[in-house]
This record gives sequence, structure tokens and C-alpha cells, in this order.
Amino acid sequence: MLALLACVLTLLIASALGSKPLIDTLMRLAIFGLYAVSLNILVGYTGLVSFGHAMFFGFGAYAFGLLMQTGVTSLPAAALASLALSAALALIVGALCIRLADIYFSFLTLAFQMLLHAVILSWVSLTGGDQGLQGGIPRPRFLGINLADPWQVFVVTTVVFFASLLAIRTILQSPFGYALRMVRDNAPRAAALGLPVQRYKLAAFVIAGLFGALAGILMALYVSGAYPNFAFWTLSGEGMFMIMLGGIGVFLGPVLGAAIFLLLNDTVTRFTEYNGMVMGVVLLVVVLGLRQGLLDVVMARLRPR
Amino acid sequence: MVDSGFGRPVFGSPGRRSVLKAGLVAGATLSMPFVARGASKQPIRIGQPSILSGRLAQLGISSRNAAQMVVDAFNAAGGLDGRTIELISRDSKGKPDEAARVVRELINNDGCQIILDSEASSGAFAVQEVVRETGTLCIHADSETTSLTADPKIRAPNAFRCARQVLHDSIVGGSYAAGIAKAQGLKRWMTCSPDYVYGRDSSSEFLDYLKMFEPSVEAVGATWPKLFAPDYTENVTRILETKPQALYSALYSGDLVSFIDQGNLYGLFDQVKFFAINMADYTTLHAVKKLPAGIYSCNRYLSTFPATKSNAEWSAAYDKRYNVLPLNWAWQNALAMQFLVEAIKKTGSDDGKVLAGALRGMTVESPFGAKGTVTMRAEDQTIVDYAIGWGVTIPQAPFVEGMQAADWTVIAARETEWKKQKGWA
Amino acid sequence: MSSALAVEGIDVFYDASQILFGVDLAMRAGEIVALLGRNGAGKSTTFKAIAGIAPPRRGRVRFGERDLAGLPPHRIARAGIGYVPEDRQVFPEHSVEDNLAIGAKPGPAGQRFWTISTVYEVLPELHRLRARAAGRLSGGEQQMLTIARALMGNPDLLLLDEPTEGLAPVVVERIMALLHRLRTMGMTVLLAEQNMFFCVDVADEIVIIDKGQIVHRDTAERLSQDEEIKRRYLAV
Amino acid sequence: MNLDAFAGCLSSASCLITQTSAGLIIGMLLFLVACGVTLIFGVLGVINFAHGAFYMLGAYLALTAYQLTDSYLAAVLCAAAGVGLFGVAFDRLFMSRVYNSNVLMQLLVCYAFVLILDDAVKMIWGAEFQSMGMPAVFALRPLHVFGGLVPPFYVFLVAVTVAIAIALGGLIERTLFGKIVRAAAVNRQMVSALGINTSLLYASVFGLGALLAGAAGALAAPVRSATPGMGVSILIESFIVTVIGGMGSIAGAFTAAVLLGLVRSFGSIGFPLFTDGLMFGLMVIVLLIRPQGLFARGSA
Amino acid sequence: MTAHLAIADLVKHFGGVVATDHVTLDFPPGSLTAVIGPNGAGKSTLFNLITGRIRPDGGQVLLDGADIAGLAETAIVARGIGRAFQIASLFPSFTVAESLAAAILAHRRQTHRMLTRFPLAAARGRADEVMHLVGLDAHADRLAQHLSHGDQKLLDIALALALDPGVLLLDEPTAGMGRDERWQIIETVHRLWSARRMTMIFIEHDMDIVFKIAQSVRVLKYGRVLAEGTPAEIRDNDEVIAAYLGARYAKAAP
Repeated sequence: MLALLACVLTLLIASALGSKPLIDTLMRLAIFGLYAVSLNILVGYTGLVSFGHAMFFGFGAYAFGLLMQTGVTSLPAAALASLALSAALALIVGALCIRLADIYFSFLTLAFQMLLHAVILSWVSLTGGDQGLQGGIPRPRFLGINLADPWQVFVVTTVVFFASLLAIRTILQSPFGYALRMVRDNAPRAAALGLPVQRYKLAAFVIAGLFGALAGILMALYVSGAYPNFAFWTLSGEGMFMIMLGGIGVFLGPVLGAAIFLLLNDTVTRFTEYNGMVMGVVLLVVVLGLRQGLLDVVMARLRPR
Repeated sequence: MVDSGFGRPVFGSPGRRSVLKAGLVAGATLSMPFVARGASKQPIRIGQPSILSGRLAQLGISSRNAAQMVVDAFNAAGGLDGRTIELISRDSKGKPDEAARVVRELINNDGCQIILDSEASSGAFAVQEVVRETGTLCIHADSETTSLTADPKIRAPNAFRCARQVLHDSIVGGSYAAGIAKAQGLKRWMTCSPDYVYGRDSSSEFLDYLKMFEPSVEAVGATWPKLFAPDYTENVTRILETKPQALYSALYSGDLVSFIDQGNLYGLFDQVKFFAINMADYTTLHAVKKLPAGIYSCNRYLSTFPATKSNAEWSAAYDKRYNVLPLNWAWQNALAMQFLVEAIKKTGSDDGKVLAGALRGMTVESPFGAKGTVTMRAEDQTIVDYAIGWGVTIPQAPFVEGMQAADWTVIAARETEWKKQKGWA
Repeated sequence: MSSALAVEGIDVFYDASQILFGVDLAMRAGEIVALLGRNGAGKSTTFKAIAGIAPPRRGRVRFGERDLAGLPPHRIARAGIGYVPEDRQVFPEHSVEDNLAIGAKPGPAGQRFWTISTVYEVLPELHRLRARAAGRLSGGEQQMLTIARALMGNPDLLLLDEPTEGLAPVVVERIMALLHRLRTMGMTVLLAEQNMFFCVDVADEIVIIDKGQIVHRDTAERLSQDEEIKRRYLAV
Repeated sequence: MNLDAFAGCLSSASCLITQTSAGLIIGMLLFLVACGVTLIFGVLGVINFAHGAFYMLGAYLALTAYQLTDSYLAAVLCAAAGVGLFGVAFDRLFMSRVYNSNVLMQLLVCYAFVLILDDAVKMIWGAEFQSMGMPAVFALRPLHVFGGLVPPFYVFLVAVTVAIAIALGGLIERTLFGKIVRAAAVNRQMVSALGINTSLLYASVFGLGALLAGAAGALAAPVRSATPGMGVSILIESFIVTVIGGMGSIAGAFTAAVLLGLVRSFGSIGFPLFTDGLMFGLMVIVLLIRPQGLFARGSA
Repeated sequence: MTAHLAIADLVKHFGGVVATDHVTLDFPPGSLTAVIGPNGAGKSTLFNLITGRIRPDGGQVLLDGADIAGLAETAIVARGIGRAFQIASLFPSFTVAESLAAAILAHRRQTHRMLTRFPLAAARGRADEVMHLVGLDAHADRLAQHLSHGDQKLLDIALALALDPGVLLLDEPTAGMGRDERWQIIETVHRLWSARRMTMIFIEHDMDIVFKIAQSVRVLKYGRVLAEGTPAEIRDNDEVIAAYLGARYAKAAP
């Protein structure tokens, strides 16, 4: 209900203001917010520190873009097919990665991501290499929706974003979600209570990959293309940045983190080309000063002992 | 309000909700500074997305410098009935999605009516998609990838290109190299270009035209260092192993310098004739501490080619103002901005459609023209008749001598043929 | 001999759980005191608190003129306290001689009585094993090595945590002999033990710890006669 | 894929020699950077993601020192010392605060420094790429060895790297400092209880790792142009080396670096368009089969 | 009387060290047994072997006559062996009620449900029951990480109880506690046992507690069974006394 309300409210505010920059900002926020939330399913809720989450963002974007460009006539069908492919990828990569513990898990996810990145760069005939998918992504009408119209793209993105948040939240609030937290908090104890820990790690990996890919699909729609840096390690790093900024212990923390990250990025690039310097300093202050995300701090203050 | 079941609110508690809202409101206010802008005598805003940080930062910086010089001259001369041009350059960090965002922001947020795109190719394609959607007038000033304006699927009526093209360079390079191959008996050719689309296109098209102009040559191998590779040892040894008589490379900037430094160690350039299309650009020429004599190169930018007074003056003015010599990207952006300024003056308008109409087929006088002028070809909205030439390096200024200028009638003929083959013309 | 240890009312916690409850313990220089108690009574924690590894939340650790509580372990070691942990903690991939070399340092007054050669003199078996990786020594040899490693730091006070645990009787005898020798050299030793009879043999005084508190203190002779105390705190 | 060329090279002595020596050279430069990463991880348990940035700093410091003194030796020493000191400060002021935190915190502190240092270099030295040029002593013709070509500068580089590897191995294996460092890697608390200031020890190890990165940047400066952001690709490659060799093993890093160098030099013949993919593929395979690396905790 | 849980000839090596050396023990249904022994006697290893956290090198673990040795930990838990740990092993970010509900759902294999809200009503009711049983009702909504040490130990036991186990293994339930807290927790444990008559095995160092509540005692030393019997028998067993006071010197002592 609340998600629906927030969704309608967002759309109303946006249409009332009718401001294109606001719409752009909100769309990017929805994309990166969803991406960060999906990463946080792993990092925050399951305790799996993936260095390679952008792999799914990039894969989703490319799969969708390529399907649309190579003649799938229905946009929802292409999106669903891309999601299915991404889930299959996540299943395979995840099954291999979760066998490893701690830092080795992280490294293996990174290695797989860089492998995908290398494939995207090398397979020029399919992916366009470093120049990305060119010529735009066709947007045939479906169900009366015309995604060639920016406003309708915005509406669809917003609806998908809130629906995804609702879905992720439902999952995280379900017995399944609590099982993931058990794995995060104390995997050996969870096993001693009869929980098949590895299976749950894998399921979390696939779900996170799925929503990461969905964010990638939205991104492909937004920029009307797909680029290798969608699957580059820097985007994985920025995902971490976002969730650390906003807070990994609170559901909406990553969304806030994404919002701050984007606003900071957009504002700083307006005034200086030394964007990295500013972002680096902010990151240092958050990590060394607060030692947790903003919403984590707020929640820690609010919670009675 | 939804509870977790044990009385602990987890989602949408008032605290977090208001934080989120505050963020949105802050975002909205930050994003709309133009709301308060006055209406009279407002400047004509031109947005320039470019790479100002990271390994390609000098691309953006020289682009910005050159465009700013033209803008300043226009404003100093009184602008358009007192209306000045404001150039807003913004960093995309070389990421295509960020370039798309910056362009949207420049258009929607900063009220730019015109986009001067100073992105590398991948960014340019992203910018192209944005301006296709918004209909904003756009000139790409740095992307050399031919398909951007040649491929009917990709080009857009409101988007122009004011930059050299891989195809043009390849035709010229092929014909120049064919002449030398014939004279010196260079039969075995090899390529060493960066492993990305520009490098691959450049190598294959160069070889195509080389073979067309001199059928006796054969390509005996190719090696593909990756972009920004620190190390070229394996490529150098690969070339030595293959023992070609001549080598073509589309490496540029720091990568080309590293390649030359590392090739020198093996005495590579004593053993093969080296055709480096991107050698003749000042930072590259200066950065190579021991520039081998006898490297064949196309001009990227040289103040001595075309050997005209106006070219030398422009170069000197740039050097004086920025204390650095101009690069290839500088002349392209200077010219692009000149096209815009002349279109504005000619039409007295800042309307994109009107300006686009004026730009199509426009010819301007320019130090960078092969014969003193450059034309924005109407059919595919890209420039022709700019100066292209090949020469040979010498270790000291002016670094390149024996420049042979290209013949644009040959280029035009071959280009038409090529487009027909592709089904684009 | 002026240096003496005085532990005053220390409380030690591991996270939420309190292990020591106001432990007091004083000893004079040149004395051998045994801290006796069952598994989990708090002996090791007391030692870790003194050595700075588990800093006390409350209380003081006076050593000579200084309060060591809260100092990092290396400062406490340099103040003249040599620590031999209960599970020995040799550096397993290092040779015996390297283990000793890592422990080498002058004492707090700059004395360098204990060197590799004096240690080998006292413990000739270590000389024989000097090139062997410490991880491949037997339990008794490892115990000798950790004591020797602590001696290499020329301490004024030696903390020996359960030196006989899990060792064969013949090895226990060797350690006993070593302690007698150290006593004649004037070394101050605080010893943690579960083994009553070992304590009676080597210690001047015995302090009994139970459930994180000091419950009894007496001379070794008197305590060995006290069946009630023995049954209550030590036997089953 | 070009398997004919690959087979052709394998059957030609001069090709084998040239490509093997090329692989060695690539491997040596990789090792120089990777050994710092592996040293810092082996002792401190910290993955130094800022190591590539240290390498960049080394290259720039060397460039400036060379311009000022015209002495390559001074340039290398200056870069090594400068970056080493920077590493010590970085450890004491920033990293030491997150030693006890999770990997994520450490990663983010390093990431912050990658961003900051890239921009700092741009501010100080400018955005244009710069090249040091070959010092006159090394501007010699390449040597011919059994039909293969080997440049003298690379002979020097290989010699220096092998010397550094041996010195580092000796330092870690033979000296008291090395013994203490190895002991601290196993049991920091016990080392501390023996009177050794482990904070200082950690800082010095971090400084040593940084010094090696600085030296690597300086040693590579004559043949690699310097630009802001140049550390990234080196960082990724040295991570592959570190992971394949086994985190913490100097010998492992050396072996893996040579292995990777050979993969690159022969891969450029057999699979010219996918050498990057080959390296990541190798990393994936090693992680799957032997996650602790080929030489888990070998000599360090 | 057949044993509820029986261990036959169990062996476990770690490297060259024998941690469990041909141990044979049995525990009758509804018995309350203490396992004692010096450090390193193999008590915790024994628990790990029973619950399948580590695999035995040889021997059998018989639950109601069926061999469960070598099964996965989750499979063994499913057969009704619950376990609490020496250092309370909890889910720090869960409230007490959430911890228990999660444990119940995990045990009932209902954690795969993604669309229902946690906790299911049935689990919640059962969680309330268990909370009441161990007396943690008042702390239902406090986070596990914020509980006192004693309450953390209780919660750890409650997690095991939530599985409604036939056999409950408690590893040092009183470790790290003050005098009064110890007795509180031990009273709770004893009350649970007498109310529910499950087979309960606990490791303990506090002999006062052992002798007060245990029906029978097993003594381990160096991975072997040294003695077994009633508290009174153990108290007077010379070998046991010697093991604690030092073997070589036991006879020499006056």
C-alpha cells in the first residue's frame, strides 16, 4: 500500500512540477536505487560481499538491448527473457562463487565480472565493443504504452522501481528473508538449527542478480543503449559506495545512498572537474567518521535499547 | 505503516520517510537553478559534455580551451545584438551513461539550446541518442567513427559532425602508403592498433585502401594491445617475430608514446617502416623523448600544415593563452564553434532548427581547410575539405616534414563508393 | 629486589560476559606464587589481563612503581613482564632458534643476562633442536621453548600459564627442575596451575581462584594439608 | 583465435626465445607491483586496493626527480622513498583505523584514496600524459641471444627485479625483521606480548609494500607514459597475480607473475583479441580449483 | 533400557592428534548427564561429532538405534538433536522473539516462503511458548546483541529448545557468569529437563553444579572416557581425583 502511495505521489509531484531535470534525476535515482538495493540483498542481508554485482547490471542491459535490436517485437517479452537469462547466469556464477568463503568469494565474483567485461569488449560483432550498442534501442508500443515518449518511460521506470522495492521488501520480510539474515548473522548457528545455508546463499545471489539485471534493463531504456562500463568493476565499487553511504542495515538505506551519490556527483561535476577528490573525501569521512551509513546512524539513535 | 510482526517498524517509519523526501526536495531545488533566470538579453547557452578527468582528460581540456577562444572572440565583438554565448563545459569522466546524463542536464537544467559534443566515440553515440530524443542541435567535435554520421540508422537530422573521420584518414593513408610501398618495395604489412572499435576500423580500412591502391601488398599479421595497456612488450616481440616490412598503427597519445619507447628498446623502428596515423599531434611529438626519425604520420594537428599564416597565428594565439600547443581536438572544436557562431550571425537566431538549416552545406573560411575553407556537407552533415596530409617525422621542431596534402576529389569518390557498398548511399 | 606485582580489584569482560570479579593478587620479588583453580576459573584471564592482552575494565595492575593496566602488550613486556601463554603459541613455521631470536630483548633495566647461549646452557635440549621448526616439536619441547622465549626478553617477572598441561610426568619433572633453577637465580614467577602437587613442589605461596574470584591464599605447605579446601575448590 | 601462428611460434627457436623473454619482462614488472600487494596482505591481512595509485605516484615522483636531477638512480630512489613514506602515513592515519573492521571498510578507504590520488596527480602534474624518456645509459641497441632479441634496459629491469625478489625473500626469510614480520602474520598478539610494537611493525610493512610500488612506478617510467589513472590496469593485473600465486606468498607472486607474463606473450600470438579474457579466465580457474592460490603461504 | 543416544567406538583425528579416541558412551532416554574433564579432553569435539558439524573418522553415533554418524548437520538437527554453545551463538540483529520464530521456521522447513510475512502465526505462538519456558518473555523485543550475558546464554538454549529436540546438548551453560547468575540459569535448565524429560547432556566445569543436578557423570581425558557413574561414584573415584590433581603426584601426596 505504502509503496503504491509513494509511487503515485512521486508521479503526481513529477507531473505537477513538469520539470525535465527532476524527471531525469528521479529516473536515475530509480535505476541506481534499485541497483544498490539489489546489491544490498547480498551485502547487507546475506553477508555476501560481492565485488562483481555490476556483472548483472551490464548483462541485463546488454541482453535486453540485443534482444530488442535483433528483432524481438515485444518489449515485455524481451525484458522477461533478459531477466531469465540473467537469472540463469546468476545461478551458474553463484553456484561456483558461494563455495568460497570471505575474500575469495569476493575475488571470484570480481573475476567473473571482469571476464564478462572482457567478453563484451572483445565480441565486437555482437556487442559493438567499447562503443556499446549503437543506434538506439527500438521501443515498439505495448499495451498502449509508448516508450518513445520520455514521460512514459519515466512512468514505467517509476512503477517498476516501486514494484521491485515492494517485491524485494516482501521477500526480505518473509521467512525466506529472515533465513538470509540468519545466514548473515551467524551461518554456523543457522546450520545448527537445520537451515541449508548454501542453498540460501545461492538463492540470495540469484535474486540479487535478477534485480540487478532489472536495473540494467531500465538503464538500457534510459540511455537507449548499453556500454561496457555497465559491467566494469568501477560500477560495482560505486554500488558499495552507495550502500555504505546510505546504510546497509536499513531497507531504504541504499536508496538514500544512491540519491546522495547521484546528487553529490551531479552537483560536484557542475562546479569542478576534481570530482574524484570530493567523492573520495566524502567517502573517507563516512567510512572513518561515521563507520556506518547515514540511515544506520539514524536507526541506531532511534532504537530503544 | 507496516510492522515487522513484533512491533518493530522496519519500513517507512516517519524518520526515514522524511529523510527521503528531504533528499528529493533538495534534489529538485538543486536541479532547477534556471527557474529564477531573467528573460531579457539572456545569453545563448551552449553545453559541452567532455572528458575532463581520467586518462583522456586532455581531450576534454583542449576541446574546451579551443571552443572558449571562439566564444570569447564572438562575445568581445558584441555577440548577437548584445546577446553573448555562454559555454558550459561539464565532465562526463569518459563514461557514456554519464555523458548522456550530462547532456540531459545541460539541456533540461541549464537551458542549453545547443550541444557541442566533445566526447570520445562511445560517449558521442550516447549523446546522439539523447539529442535524437530531445531534438536539440548538436555538433560532435571529437568522434572520428564514420558510422556516427554515415549510417542512416544512427544519424539524426539535428546532429552534425565537425571532426575528421576514420574513413577519410584511411583513404588518404592508404593512398599515401601505397605510393611509398611501391617506391620502396614494401610488400609485407602488419598492424598494431588498440583493441577497440576505433583501432579495428582504422586498421582494416587502412589496409583495404592500401591494397586497393597497391595490390601487391599483403597483410601478414595483426596485434592488438588493449586500450591504456601499460605494456606493449608482447606486441613488439610479436611484430619482430612476424618480420613485416612496414607497420601501421592507430595507437595514439600516451599509448603511442609507450609503444614507441618500448619499441625503441628492441630497435623496432630500424627494422620496419612505421606508419603511425596519430603521431603528428603536439603532446605526442613532445612526449616522445627520443623521437625516431622517419615515422610516417598523418597530421593530427600541426601549426605548419597547412603552411598558412592564419594557421600559424591561430596556433600561436592558442599557445599564448593556454601556454600549451593545440591538439587535434582543439582545431576540431574551434572549427565546430566557428560553424555555430557563423550560423548564429547569419540567421540572427538561436533556434536549433533554423541554425541546422543554415549549417547544412555551410562553407566557412578556416585555417584548417585544405584550401582555406571547410564545408559542412549537407547530405550527411559532416565536414569535408579539411586539411589532411602525411609526412615524415624528424627529431626536432617542426617535427614533421615533407607533408603531402590529400586530394579531396579522390576522398569523395572513394567515400561514395564505400557508402554504396555498405548500402548507406 | 624491589619490583613486585600488585593486581588490585580487576574486572575483566569478554564482550558481555564478565570473567574476573575484582581479582586482587600481590607478590614480592623473588617469590614463586601459584594461581590454582579448575578449568574456567579465570586463571588464564588473570594472566591475559596482566599481560595487556585482555585489558581490565576496572582495577589496577601495579608493577614496581607503575600502573600497567591499559597499556598495550608490548609496553607491558618492555616493563619487564614475560608471558608464557597456556597453549604455548610458538611460531610454528619458525625454527627454535628463530623463536628465541624474536623474543630477544634487553630487560627493563637494560640487563642482557639471558641470551641464546645462556638459554642453551640452561636448556641444552633446545640447542639440540635449534634448527627444527617449532611446530614439529613435542608438547614438552614447545613448553620449554616458550619459557625460554620469554626468558630471552630478560623479564623481572615471568607469567607461566599452565606449563604442565597435557605433558607427560617426566616432562613435568623437567619443568619443575627448571623452575627450581630459576628460583635460585632470583626470578619472580607467577604460575597458573590445575595441578596441586606441582604447585606444592615449586611455589612459595598458593592463591586459589574460583569462578573469577580469589577465594583463598596460603603457603604451599599449609594448603597441601587442608583437605577441605582441596576438595572444595580443586578436586571434584 | 590464431592457432596456426601459435603452433608456428612454438616450433621456432627465435620466436620461443623472444616471446619467453617478453613474458619474463612483463612478469617482472607485474611482480614488482604485486609483491607489495601480497606482502601487505600476508602480514596485515589487508587488501590494498590503493596499490595501483601508489604505483602511479611512484612514476610521477620519478618523472619529477629525473627532470630535476637528470639522474635515473636518484629518480628511482626518490620515488621509492617518497611513496614508502606516503605508505607509512597512509597506514598510520587511515588504514590502521579499519584493520579491525570488515573488508568492505578497508576496500572503501582504499577506493577513496584511488579517487583522491588520481585527482591530486592531475592537479599537480596536469592531465597530459608524460614520458620520462630512456636514460642515456640504457639507450643501447638490443642484444641478440640465440636469434631472439633482448633489450639491455629489460635485462637491467629483470636483474633489478630478481635482485629485489631475492632481497625481499632474504629480508623475509633471513633477517630478524623478516622473522618478526612472519611471526606477526601468524600471531600478532604473541609478537606484541614479546615486547614488539606491532603497530610500528605494521606501518613499516605497509611502507615497504608502498616503497616497492613506488620503485615499480619509477622503474617502469622510462618505457611507460604516465597519466592520471594509470594505476588501475596495473592494479587489476597485480591482483590476478596475487590471487593466482596465493595471497601472502612472495614466491607465489613471482611464479604467477611469470606465468601471467607468458600467458600474455604467447596469448598475443594465439589469441590476440582475448588476452585479457585469458587472464581473468585463469584467475577464475585457479580460484575454483585452489582458492588459496598456487603457493598458499609459501615463503611469506 | 535402550539408550536414546549412544556413541560407539567414535574416533576423530586432527592432524596427528587424536581428539576423540574410541569413545563409547550411552545416554538413556530422559537422562540428565554431565560431561566433565580438563581442558582439551575432547568434550566440545564430542558435541561437534554428535551434531555432525565435524565428521568422525570412525565409529557410530546411534540415535534411537539408527546410525547418524557422517550425516549433514542439517539432517541431524532434523532428527531432533538440539545444541547450545559455550559462547552463546546467536543472531545479533534479531530480537529474542524473531530469533526463536526464525529457528522454528528453519526447523519446520518453512523458510523458503517468500511471499508470506515473517513470522507465521504458528511460529510466533510457539516462540512465545519457548520464551515463556526460559523466562525471556520480558525481553521479547530486545535485540539479541543487547541482552545481558546470562540472557544471551538463555536465548542460546531457547534456540535449541525451539526445535523441540529429543536430545539437548549444552556446552558449558554457565561459562562466563557470576555466582548468582549461574544458579539462575542452572535452575532454568533443570526445570526444563524435569518438565519435559528430554535427554539432556551438558558440559560443565562448576562441580557444585554438576553434583547438584546431574543424574550421572562422564569424565573425559585426552579424548578417552576416564570414568562414568553417579555423582557420588565420581566424587570418590581415585582416578578422577588424580586426573584433576595431577596423576604423578596423586600417590605421592600425603
